[in-house]
Amino acid sequence: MRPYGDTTGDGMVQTSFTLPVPPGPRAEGAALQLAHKMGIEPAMVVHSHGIGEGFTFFVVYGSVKHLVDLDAVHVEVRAYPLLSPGEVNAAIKTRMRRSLVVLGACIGTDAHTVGIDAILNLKGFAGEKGLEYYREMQVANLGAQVSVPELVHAARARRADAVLVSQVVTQKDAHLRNTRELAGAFREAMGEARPLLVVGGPRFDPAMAAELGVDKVFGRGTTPGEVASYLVHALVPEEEPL
Amino acid sequence: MRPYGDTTGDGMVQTSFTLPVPPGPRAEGAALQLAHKMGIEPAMVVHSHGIGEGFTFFVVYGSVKHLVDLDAVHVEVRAYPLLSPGEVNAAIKTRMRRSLVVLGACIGTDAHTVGIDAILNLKGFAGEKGLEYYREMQVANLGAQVSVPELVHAARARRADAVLVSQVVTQKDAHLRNTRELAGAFREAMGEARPLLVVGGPRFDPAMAAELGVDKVFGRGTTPGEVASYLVHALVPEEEPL
Amino acid sequence: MTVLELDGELVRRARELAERAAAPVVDLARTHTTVSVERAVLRLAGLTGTDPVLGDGEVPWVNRVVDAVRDQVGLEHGVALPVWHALGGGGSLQELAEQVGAGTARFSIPADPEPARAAARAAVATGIARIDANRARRDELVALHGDPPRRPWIYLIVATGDIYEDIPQAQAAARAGADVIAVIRSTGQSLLDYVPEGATRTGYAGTYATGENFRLMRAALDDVGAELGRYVRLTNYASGLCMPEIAVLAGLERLDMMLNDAMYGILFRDINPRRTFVDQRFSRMVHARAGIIINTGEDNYLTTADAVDEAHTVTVSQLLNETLAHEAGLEDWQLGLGHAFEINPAVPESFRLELAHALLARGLFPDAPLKWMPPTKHMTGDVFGGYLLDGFFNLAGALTGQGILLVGMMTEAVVTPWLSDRDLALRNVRYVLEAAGNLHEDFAPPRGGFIDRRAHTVLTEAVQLLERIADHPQGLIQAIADGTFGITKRSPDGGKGLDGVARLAADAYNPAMELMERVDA
Amino acid sequence: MTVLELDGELVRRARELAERAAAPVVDLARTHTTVSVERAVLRLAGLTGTDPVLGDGEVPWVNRVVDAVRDQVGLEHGVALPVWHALGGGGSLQELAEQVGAGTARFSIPADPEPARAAARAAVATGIARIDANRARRDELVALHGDPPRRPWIYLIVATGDIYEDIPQAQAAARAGADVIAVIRSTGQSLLDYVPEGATRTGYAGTYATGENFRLMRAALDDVGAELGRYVRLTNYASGLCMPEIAVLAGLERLDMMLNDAMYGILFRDINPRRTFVDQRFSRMVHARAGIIINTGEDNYLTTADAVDEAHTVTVSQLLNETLAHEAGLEDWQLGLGHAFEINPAVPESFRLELAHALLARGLFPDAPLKWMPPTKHMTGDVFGGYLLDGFFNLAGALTGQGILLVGMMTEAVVTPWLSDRDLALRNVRYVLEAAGNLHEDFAPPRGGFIDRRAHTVLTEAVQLLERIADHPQGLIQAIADGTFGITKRSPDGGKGLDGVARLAADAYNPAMELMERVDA
Ligand code: B12
Ligand code: B12
Ligand SMILES: Cc1ncc(COP(=O)(O)O)c(C=O)c1O
Ligand SMILES: Cc1ncc(COP(=O)(O)O)c(C=O)c1O
Repeated sequence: MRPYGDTTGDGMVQTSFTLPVPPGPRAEGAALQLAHKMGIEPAMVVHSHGIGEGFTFFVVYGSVKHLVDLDAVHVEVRAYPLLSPGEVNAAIKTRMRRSLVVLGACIGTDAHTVGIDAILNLKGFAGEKGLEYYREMQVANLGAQVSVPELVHAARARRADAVLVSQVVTQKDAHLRNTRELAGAFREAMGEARPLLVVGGPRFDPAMAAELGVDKVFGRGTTPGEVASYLVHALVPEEEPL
Repeated sequence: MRPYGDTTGDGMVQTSFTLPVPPGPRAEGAALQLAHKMGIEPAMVVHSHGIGEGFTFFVVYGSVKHLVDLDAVHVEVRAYPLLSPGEVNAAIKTRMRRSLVVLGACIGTDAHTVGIDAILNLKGFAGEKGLEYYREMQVANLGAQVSVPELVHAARARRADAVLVSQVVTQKDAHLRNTRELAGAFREAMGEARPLLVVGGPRFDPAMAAELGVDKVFGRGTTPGEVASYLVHALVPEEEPL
Repeated sequence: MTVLELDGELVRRARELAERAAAPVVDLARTHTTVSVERAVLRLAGLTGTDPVLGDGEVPWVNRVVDAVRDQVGLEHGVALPVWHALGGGGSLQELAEQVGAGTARFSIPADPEPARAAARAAVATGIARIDANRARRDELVALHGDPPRRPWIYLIVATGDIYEDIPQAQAAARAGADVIAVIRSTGQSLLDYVPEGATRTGYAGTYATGENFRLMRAALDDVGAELGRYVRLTNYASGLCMPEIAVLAGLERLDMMLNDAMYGILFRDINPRRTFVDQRFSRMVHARAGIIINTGEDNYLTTADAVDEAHTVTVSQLLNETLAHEAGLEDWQLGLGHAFEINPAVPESFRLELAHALLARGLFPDAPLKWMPPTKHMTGDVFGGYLLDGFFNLAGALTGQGILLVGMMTEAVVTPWLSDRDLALRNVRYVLEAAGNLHEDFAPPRGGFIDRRAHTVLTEAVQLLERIADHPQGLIQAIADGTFGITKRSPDGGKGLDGVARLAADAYNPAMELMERVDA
Repeated sequence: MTVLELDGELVRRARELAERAAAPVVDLARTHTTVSVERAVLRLAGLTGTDPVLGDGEVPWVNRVVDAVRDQVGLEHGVALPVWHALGGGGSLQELAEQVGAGTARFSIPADPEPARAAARAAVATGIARIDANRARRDELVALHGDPPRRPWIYLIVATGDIYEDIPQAQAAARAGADVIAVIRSTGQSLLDYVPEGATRTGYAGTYATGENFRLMRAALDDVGAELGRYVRLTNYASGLCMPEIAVLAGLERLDMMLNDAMYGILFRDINPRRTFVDQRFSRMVHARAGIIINTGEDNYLTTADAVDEAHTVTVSQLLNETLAHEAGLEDWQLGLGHAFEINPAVPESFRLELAHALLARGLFPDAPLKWMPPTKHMTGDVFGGYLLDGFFNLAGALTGQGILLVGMMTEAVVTPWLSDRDLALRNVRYVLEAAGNLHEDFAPPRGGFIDRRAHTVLTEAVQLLERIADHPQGLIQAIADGTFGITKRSPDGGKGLDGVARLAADAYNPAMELMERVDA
């Protein structure tokens, strides 16, 4: 399988970038070189213009030689069923027999709360109610700019089953650094007894959970229902306790 | 040297493409796979939407790992000086002692004449007059949709020194095919005695002359003065005849 | 809808002059026929297929028969009399064609033309009946599924060269909101003096116009129209050397719009002017009958000429196209007169100049569904800037009440549109129309203001140019020779296809003309 | 310029209610001081540098001194009396600070405050004089190089986190047409209760606001301004826990605009409301004196609240910001009141709704250089759609006469702006302003039409909300606790920094206040 411009298999892609060289034939040559290294062959520099003194912006079109191997695509297939709020409540109630304690926050200096609010607050997201709506969950949203030690402390104090953390600012990989710090701090403070760690944000790659030391990563466009269903899957025993 | 987003060396590029798969996690995975194959690592699928039944469009941002090696950039450095119309005329007059005969056309079924007109017609392009303005040139513009045999015939009949051909339509590489046909026909009909063959058009890569069997290829944004200077360089003897 | 109050006297004078300027051309068309007009007659009578023996089997029987008639008795009587006279002893057109292939057919002009006339009329009437039935069917489908909910209609092109790639792309476009699909043609087709046959997959930058391709796409769009509950219109090109025949095929396959300009072929394909005007009139009569909306090509001038300096040539051409179309029987609702958003975006006030030009056209042709073409010439490889410019084009269309909005593509300067280009372009249109589609309620260019003044300047220049054209005995034909349109000069005797034109003899007979003129649709 | 005729009675009532609603807050600010206000006094008197011994050497001397005073005598008298009393025996502020560092400084309230007052006044006056000189210098440079040739001014952000990357990017932006450069701040800075020192290279998604960074960028923009023959304005943020000090640094380094909102820190950084209102008033007095234009932050509400439903909260906040700014001495030309193009583009008529909101603000504040913010919330990774939306934002800015146009970035939803994003964004602005910048001449929303009705609906809702706020004894502070703005609730005693607030004693003395109140600029 290849990208599709207007004919099956044509491999056509568009790309744009800036190189730190002044405009001119050398710059165009450099852009073509990069395009070739990206596997675009033939590549057409269809537009370029200088930016400031020593930069040139390019638009390149062309055909990538790479094949996409769909079989090799590793998809985080949802390993758990999508439940309705009623089902989530029922599962917690019958199989856990106490409420599920969920703690949410934005850590580091990140003040973007809209994402975590979308998951937690009653109002919810994309037509789905947030976790506060779930009768069997006990949700506390600590808001933004919460430090990791504060969060560990709160998790302990409230005996949180799950800690949900949002990270939206990604410049210089701040989100990755903060997540690693989070995982490290919980490991150190609570070891095996640590709560389930769930992070989310628009620029996360859901495949990175293990690498970051957390249990689950949610990306762009996550809905509260998905999160609730995951929490049931991860925290609620399969069977009713005897 | 690497692409520049907002920090030296960050390698940031933007790309977009369509894959023939319906939207969903598998599609996103496929897009990431392609991005990785293009050397974008980490890659972020920042947007995707379905098109019709079985296609998904993606916008991907990320950092390419490739380095651009400026030293390896092969630039068609202009091997000849850029001359003013006065200098061109003087060179032809004193060193050739007859007018230079130039024949222009659009071959194949291509009817885009604006490009060749820009080079040949008095009016010119980008503030430079076209070759018709040069006193020492004898220019005939045959217009569009000229067949290769007609062109060979005309070149012979007028004893053309140079034949200038424009190709704008590039779908299915029509321009490359037509250029090869042109070169072949002239070689066959006239052998070594063939006129100088110059092709141009917005999607040509100037580095392809040899491969296409012509003497020179001009791309996007060519000006008449560049072409005139090249013609002097290629056709007018270095020294005045004794 | 925002309208400019145009100077009524100037408008009246412009129309009168256009009629005068076009008169010599109408006269020419009435007194001549062409090989393609005659082939169109045979197509209406049901002759299809190609001669399998000649070349690679690509020459249609209609060409073979018309050429044979011309060789034997000349074209000046039309082919109907000699052909149906030859058929007098019975046998089908198809059989006669095979005799032509075998070299055994003999043609002559009958002494008593009546039997041949009657037979020809009856044969051609079956084709006309099919066209009429298609028109009725279109009305039915529109009644059933409904028309697009709003103006302008969204018009999109497909251009893969392969009808089987075109079809899914066209369907995707319709699903994404296109009201009209145009299949643009392969680069070479207009200079072919025959219409290719069958389903084709080998066009360059466009797909061949063939009866079968028409049929396939029509069926595909009917399917998607039913699915969407909205009649999706299909467009192709009645232009080039086979304009009359393609018009007939369009009528037979229920196309809804056809690109059909009085001068496009002359200027941009170097087709002989006489040939064009004769073919033109016949094709327009077919369109009139078929209830097809024509799209004229004034937009093209602005790709070679400057959109500010030559704005008045667009107006002149629109007036000429109008008068010629009326003469051929087309009604105002069928006149998709062309104009375009082609002013260099670097020109100060470029957007307001565009609005002035667009409002002028709107004001001059209040009942015509103007065809509003997107920027092409000043599109560059900067696809971001191009996407923005297309957005402003869409806005201008909405502000000035255009009827048919040809959707601009961000890759205009790069490639024929990709699937994704079309989809992004439709998103652009949707945003603009939904967010600002009613902005015209707040748009009120003041009298004597920049826009009003500009519109009147252009109109005045148009009248001055029309005066010059009308004063010349050859009228329009001379103006074309002078390079008036698209700064391209074409002489009356130059260009392709002149040898296919014949002056009609006194006894000439064309049953299609007769039928179409008799019952004006 | 297009204006809406607003209902005069409604407007008058809105202003009166805003004044009433703000009164408790003004009262609060007049009767309290904060650690940052006091540190600002020391900064005006010339105290700089950090304690090299503490932590990593990042704690400024002004913090050390104010903390020491607070520990020893409390903050309620202000620091001026104890500090200049301690200096009575001679010695510099710097030396005193070092004594604080060494733990040897002793502070007390003098029985006769006059000598300390006089000394403090003289010291602080040198800082005020530098601010005055900067203001004069700005006027000189503007006279020399000239102001931007047109409205709106083009405002661009840089955000690399590294002042040495910011500088070339800012210069490139100025060369490409930016009139105003804003250096946005690192995510963490607003919660720091000190101002970092020196040139910094380690911010996240923004660069630290420090005196040295201000100086470096100011010099770089002066250079490029001279090169371009156009005074290029510099903007930063007087917000967060150090608002008063940053305002002082801005005055000392000749910044031209400062983000400075009455409520932003409360709502979006969870800073204590009392702390904010006290800091706010002082910082605005500094801005008034320095001839700095403030930019308020109403746009931010629309990132958390819906831009249609909560449009009236923007209006209410603008009116409150206006009344608070006037009280602090700012003039109308200094009020860059914020609003934004944040309506979901999928909402029908979204563009016309935006126009209505923008015209309402324009009509309410005819002499304020409104700050028009681009779409952010509904920007997605579809950078093409985003580029188009930004174009329509630019058009709305031009149609409604906005004063300061914050340039939108197509990568809004993706990354902090790249060099190329900024360049493309400026191309977008240039196209729109050059092509359609005068379209307002043709733009005349009719009385009683969609736009007029919408504007009046919002104004009416604003008055209703103001009535509710004014009726409450705590006024604005209560409204904030109720979640009126940006659907975010903040209680009067919650949030960061409350412990840095002190009620002023009868003998309190603040020489900066005195000097700034005396000579109203
Ligand atoms: C709203 C907004 C703000 C508001 C925030 C208000 C608030 N209370 O949250 C305000 C105006 C205050 C703001 C300020 C700043 N912002 Co801001 N902001 C945005 C904006 C416009 C929208 C973000 C948003 O609300 N999205 C909607 C929510 C619903 O989507 P979401 O966050 O992706 O969440 C979804 C999923 O990701 C997921 N999810 C998210 N978190 C979690 C957590 C869990 C546990 C789970 C399961 C799921 C999950 O589920 C959600 C629902 O699907 C974006 C641009 C954009 N269009 O994206 C910039 C943006 C995020 N901001 C940015 C920046 C840089 C800033 C500032 C730092 C700028 C500055 N220096 O002044 C400041 C400071 C903020 C700080 N200290 O963090 C950058 C970040 C760049 C980067 N990639 O690093 C962006 C991308 C803009 C840009 N291009 O520069 N911002
Ligand atoms: C104007 C135009 C037309 C006009 C042409 C009028 C005319 N007399 O030339 C009209 C309206 C007739 C037209 C028709 C068609 N067009 Co057209 N057209 C364009 C358009 C808008 C501009 C081209 C142009 O004039 N550029 C300006 C000139 C000055 O630039 P230039 O050609 O690059 O020339 C410069 C250099 O390249 C160089 N150069 C060029 N030739 C030569 C030769 C020599 C010897 C030298 C030295 C230099 C040189 O020097 C010139 C000056 O710098 C482009 C889109 C675009 N914005 O680029 C589409 C475009 C070229 N057309 C296109 C197509 C497909 C068609 C059609 C085939 C569509 C159809 N099926 O109906 C038709 C048929 C034409 C045919 N048979 O060839 C496609 C080609 C796609 C592709 N890459 O294959 C384009 C890119 C549009 C698109 N995206 O679909 N078109
Ligand atoms: C009026 C008109 N006719 C015909 C065509 C198509 O050209 P061709 O006939 O070469 O397919 C166009 C192209 O845009 C046109 O505008
Ligand atoms: C009014 C106002 N103040 C301040 C800021 C910046 O936030 P911070 O103080 O966290 O740097 C913004 C951000 O956009 C703002 O709009």
